[in-house]
Amino acid sequence: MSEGLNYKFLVDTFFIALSGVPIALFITIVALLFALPLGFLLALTRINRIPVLHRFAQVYVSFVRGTPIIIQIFIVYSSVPLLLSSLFTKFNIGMNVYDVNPIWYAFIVFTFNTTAVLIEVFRSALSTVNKGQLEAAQSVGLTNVQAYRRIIIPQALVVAMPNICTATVNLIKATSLGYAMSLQEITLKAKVAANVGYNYVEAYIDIFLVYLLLCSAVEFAFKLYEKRLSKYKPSVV
Amino acid sequence: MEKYFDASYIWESIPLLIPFLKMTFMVAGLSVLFGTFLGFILTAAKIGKSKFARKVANGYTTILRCTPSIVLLFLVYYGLPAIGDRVGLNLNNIHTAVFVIITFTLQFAAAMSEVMRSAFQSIDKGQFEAAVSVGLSNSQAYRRIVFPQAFVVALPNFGNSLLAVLQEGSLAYTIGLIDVVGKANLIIAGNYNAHALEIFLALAIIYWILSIAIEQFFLKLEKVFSKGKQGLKTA
Amino acid sequence: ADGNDSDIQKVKIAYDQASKPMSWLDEKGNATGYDVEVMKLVDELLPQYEFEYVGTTSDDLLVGVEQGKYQVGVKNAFWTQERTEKFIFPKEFIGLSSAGLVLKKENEHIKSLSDFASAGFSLAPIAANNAQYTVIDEYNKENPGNKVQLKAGDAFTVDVVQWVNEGRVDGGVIIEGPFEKQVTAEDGPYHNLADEVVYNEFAVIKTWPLFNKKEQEFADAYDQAVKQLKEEKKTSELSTSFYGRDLFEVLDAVER
Amino acid sequence: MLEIRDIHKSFGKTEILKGVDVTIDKGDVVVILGPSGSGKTTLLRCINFLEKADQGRAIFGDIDVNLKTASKKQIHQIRQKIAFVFQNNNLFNNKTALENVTEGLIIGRKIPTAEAVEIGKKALDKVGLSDKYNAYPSELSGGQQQRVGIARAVALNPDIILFDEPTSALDPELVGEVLTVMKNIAKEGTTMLVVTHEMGFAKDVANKVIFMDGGVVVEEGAPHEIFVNPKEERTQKFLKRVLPEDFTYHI
Amino acid sequence: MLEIRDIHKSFGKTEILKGVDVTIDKGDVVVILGPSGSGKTTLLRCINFLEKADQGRAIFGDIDVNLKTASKKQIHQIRQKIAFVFQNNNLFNNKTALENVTEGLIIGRKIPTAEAVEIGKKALDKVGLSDKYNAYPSELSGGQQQRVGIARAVALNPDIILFDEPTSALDPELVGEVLTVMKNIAKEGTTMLVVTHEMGFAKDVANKVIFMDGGVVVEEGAPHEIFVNPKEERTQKFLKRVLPEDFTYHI
Ligand SMILES: Nc1ncnc2c1ncn2[C@@H]1O[C@H](COP(=O)(O)OP(=O)(O)OP(=O)(O)O)[C@@H](O)[C@H]1O
Ligand SMILES: Nc1ncnc2c1ncn2[C@@H]1O[C@H](COP(=O)(O)OP(=O)(O)OP(=O)(O)O)[C@@H](O)[C@H]1O
Ligand SMILES: [Mg+2]
Ligand SMILES: [Mg+2]
Repeated sequence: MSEGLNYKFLVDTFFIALSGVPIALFITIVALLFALPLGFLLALTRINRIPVLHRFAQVYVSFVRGTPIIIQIFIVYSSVPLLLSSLFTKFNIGMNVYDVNPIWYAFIVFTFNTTAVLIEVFRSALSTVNKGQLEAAQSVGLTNVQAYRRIIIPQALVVAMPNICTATVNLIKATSLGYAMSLQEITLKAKVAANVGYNYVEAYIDIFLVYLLLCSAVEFAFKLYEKRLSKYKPSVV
Repeated sequence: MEKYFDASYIWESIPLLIPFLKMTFMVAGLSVLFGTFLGFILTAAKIGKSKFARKVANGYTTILRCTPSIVLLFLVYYGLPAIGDRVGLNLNNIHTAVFVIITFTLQFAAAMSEVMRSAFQSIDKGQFEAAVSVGLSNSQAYRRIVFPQAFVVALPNFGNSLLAVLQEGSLAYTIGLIDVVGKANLIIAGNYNAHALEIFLALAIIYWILSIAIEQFFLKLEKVFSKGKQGLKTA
Repeated sequence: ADGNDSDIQKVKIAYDQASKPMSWLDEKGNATGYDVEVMKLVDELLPQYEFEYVGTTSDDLLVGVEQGKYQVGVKNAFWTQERTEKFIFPKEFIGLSSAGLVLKKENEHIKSLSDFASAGFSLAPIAANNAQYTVIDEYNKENPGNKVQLKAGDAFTVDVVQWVNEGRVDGGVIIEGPFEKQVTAEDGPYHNLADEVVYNEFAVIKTWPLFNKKEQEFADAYDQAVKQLKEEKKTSELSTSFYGRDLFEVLDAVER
Repeated sequence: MLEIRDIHKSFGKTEILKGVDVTIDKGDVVVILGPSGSGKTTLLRCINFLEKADQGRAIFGDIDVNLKTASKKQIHQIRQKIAFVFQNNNLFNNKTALENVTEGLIIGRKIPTAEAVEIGKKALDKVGLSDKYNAYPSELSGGQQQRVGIARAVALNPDIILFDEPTSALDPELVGEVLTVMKNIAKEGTTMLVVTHEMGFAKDVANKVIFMDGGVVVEEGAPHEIFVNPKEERTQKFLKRVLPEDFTYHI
Repeated sequence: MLEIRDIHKSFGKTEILKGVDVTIDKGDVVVILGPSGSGKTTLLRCINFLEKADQGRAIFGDIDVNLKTASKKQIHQIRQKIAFVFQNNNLFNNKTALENVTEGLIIGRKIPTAEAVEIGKKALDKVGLSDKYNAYPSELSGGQQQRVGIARAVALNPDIILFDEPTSALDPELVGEVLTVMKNIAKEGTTMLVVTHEMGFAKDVANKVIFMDGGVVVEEGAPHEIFVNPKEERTQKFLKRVLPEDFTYHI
């Protein structure tokens, strides 16, 4: 800092950091892909108080929300391979657990994490849909599944959208912890670049800019989509 | 597996970790305190009449929402002294905790402003109207009728944000502030990086218990303050 | 320092608080470790300075020293070209570090980085700001035909010895000191692995304190003090007590 | 056509329906009256399996089901024959008026879309909403919404339509339009079971009035019998309370 | 006692009130009728400064204020003299029935708590809620809630009470209880300005009926004049629509 910022480095590293965006997005998308349906189903188990599952979901949510994500990363990253390899040895599966790309662990951790968040999002969104909607659907001869698919979910989704957006933004930000698993994402790339000339301050500014751009773009996309989904609502804010 | 995993490390490290919750609480507590205050100002800007203030407050929220905490922490920790340098202030001797608290205050305020705004807006305008119609002044109407109800609505989200600060506070370790996560790192370092899993499990247990306690506390709080509010059942 | 006039200059010495036995914050909350103890002796020889030790992470240490938050940082730092642009390296190094590969017993024959590279082995990730990363990186640049698979990662999630033993990676870079205390020592947490993993030194490397660019004067004072300590064999004593071996004996063979 | 026998239903420990029998013949318009909490809504909901009764039978032409143990298939079968108009209409918020009407036809009954749309449009025309096909519920007035609800029921061409206080959530001015629609449908010969507080409708349209209280049928008969000459004291008291003193006021 | 002169109010570009005059004398019970959207609610809200009128005067004994430019102090002064009963009662959800009634007295008027509680209890007794002092709004039925709303207004001992469709959010059976309470208050000589669709109430209690449409007063007069012999075509049409055909039905 004493010599001011190294602007050339700032610009170069910006693009290096930018090149980490695909992997951050990839993890985000995969995590959402699994977490959305999973979170929805588990939310249903909580709403309908399905005996064992509902308890399970509750404990699960409380653990995941209660502990720092970096700890979850660590626990998964260090214990899952151990468990798997002892399982593999036991059943004589001739596969090397350690050839697995760390991105798989990222999928696991972030899917787990996002699922927990989404359970709560869907739970509150579903509870805003009037019970009468389900009854009306049943009374015109729709099955439960049809009623959910065509009537309940589209309405719950609109309510859930802002929170799903928040969850997505948080997820994108959380992928920056992927450095702990040697994932070539935004933060790690920028930091490795910084290491060459020790331009950490510049690197952090770049990281800041990249996340800011990425997350506001995602936020914007969500707002657009939300507008479309809620076309039936009287006024869209 | 048995070669590496030794549960005794979990139980032995817990008593070592617990004293460091004090730092965790201090950082979280002060950040929440100041953050709530700043959040209040932001909320006022968001629901107020000035278009400019609203734009600023919304922009602030977006930017903070989009910045990973660790990045924000570094920007504050190195950025503030650098700015101070320009204006001839030496901020290098300020305690690290101050920077951490500033960081999480900024972040908590952004979250809080959204929580408070939505809580405030969820209160039917009729409540305010009824209050002024029985002769209360505007500020009396807010203080006695609107805010108490908004408070109850805001409580659960406030609890969530509080849990988040407690967890994010762990990042303070990266700039050398030793809270409960920092202590865990030191214990691991003391073991030459061995048995890290057990120490982190101990940490997870502590956090888990803590968050359950806080959750319960907030549920109680909600019950106490929601007198007169219809018990909403989830579908 | 025991000076008593008002000219005493307070300096902040940042140290990596989590890299035992080079430097760490012990259970009682005191700074210690080879690097720190040497600095304490230096302090005694420099009455005009009063040292204050600040524990932190190596991320912060590097930026903090560069920015002037701290005047000096010790973290078992190696010399690299890039670092000289950001920090003052004094004339005198502070200590020596034996860097080596942790390997499974059956791979005992791998003695150097080039052996390791030709075997096509995988290497445990190294934190990007760790000079070990630079050392490997430099090797790779010099040997473009026979590169070691280098991955950046985070120090605190990587337990090198365990990873190697599990088979998660084929080898990892480690400093001898920690390996000694972890595996070789009777009470080491991984002493049970003593027969399964080996440490093969590939280099002894000088380690340096990093001075803020404005602290040339301080660096010069340090040089004198350390020189005296080396002559008095104080550094050798500390090396033996912290690393279990007087690395100064092999000083002649040290390249960097 | 529909016979309900000895229907019982409790919520928790309180018995809400204590053995109710209802018989409806083809073309009947039956009105159920009764004080709040007497179990009118619960009765209708049990008939349509929106609540599961604790006991009771429904005989529907050649279908005879136990209301408690009915199988999914039987429930589906009965629901195909019965349509329901809710007090607060319960229109699908995310569907246009026309989609609301066709949803049950296309998805529930698997009728081809084109055909369903035609049926739907006809039903909406019938309730006077030819110009509102593509309006969302939030864009309709309360009376219009309720008319869509009725069209949705009518379009299913059910054997019987159940109405649960279809006008009580409406502004006084809108009540008229909905009652008019209901009258027209009744005139076409649709069988209807209507819970309502609209005495005028009961008098003009119903051919049978059932008075319920405390979970049982207290009295039933032709409208003029019930209104002019109620036998039971409870009925008399109720009518006195519901009909405004100035029900007889001339304009 | 209260004179409203030439009140104008627009929302955006549409003018909702286009110059309305209302005169109310002490002890009057004035009922305002009119189709939905005619500006009745807006008129009441402007009188109480819940909306700011674009133009108009209110003359209240010796107070004469411009509805557009009134100062905070004037607004406060006027509000002290006027009480408002809302359609959906707007009870303070976080206060008990008694606290709802005393809030304005203790905080707004600075009456000592003990005295305020006494006044509050009397007001609740008057509307038949002696046993509900400590119930929260959520624990009360709709009719009871609306009665608390009336008690809250009465307790302020205002010069005039404005009612905005106080019964239209209620179940038909609950309407009676609220109307009865209002009648009793009217009998005690309280000045009232009431927007309602309850023709029975208008006929029995009002001494003046105002018919509004499209933001202007179309016709006003004694109830029997308006109901039996409306002069304006618009009034005739409206009454025809609102009064059910069988308004004259005899029991
Ligand atoms: N899901 C439920 N759980 C518990 N009690 C219920 C439930 N549904 C209805 N009840 C109770 O059953 C009784 C009858 O309710 P129901 O809605 O059938 O009455 P109703 O005759 O339709 O009254 P209204 O004219 O007010 O609509 C009431 O006392 C009500 O509180
Ligand atoms: N805040 C507002 N913003 C814009 N338009 C409004 C607002 N409040 C009322 N209006 C419009 O003003 C007109 C008159 O409304 P008002 O509520 O005064 O009618 P009303 O006579 O009370 O009708 P109702 O009998 O339905 O209550 C309506 O067309 C309404 O849409
Ligand atoms: Mg009912
Ligand atoms: Mg109105």
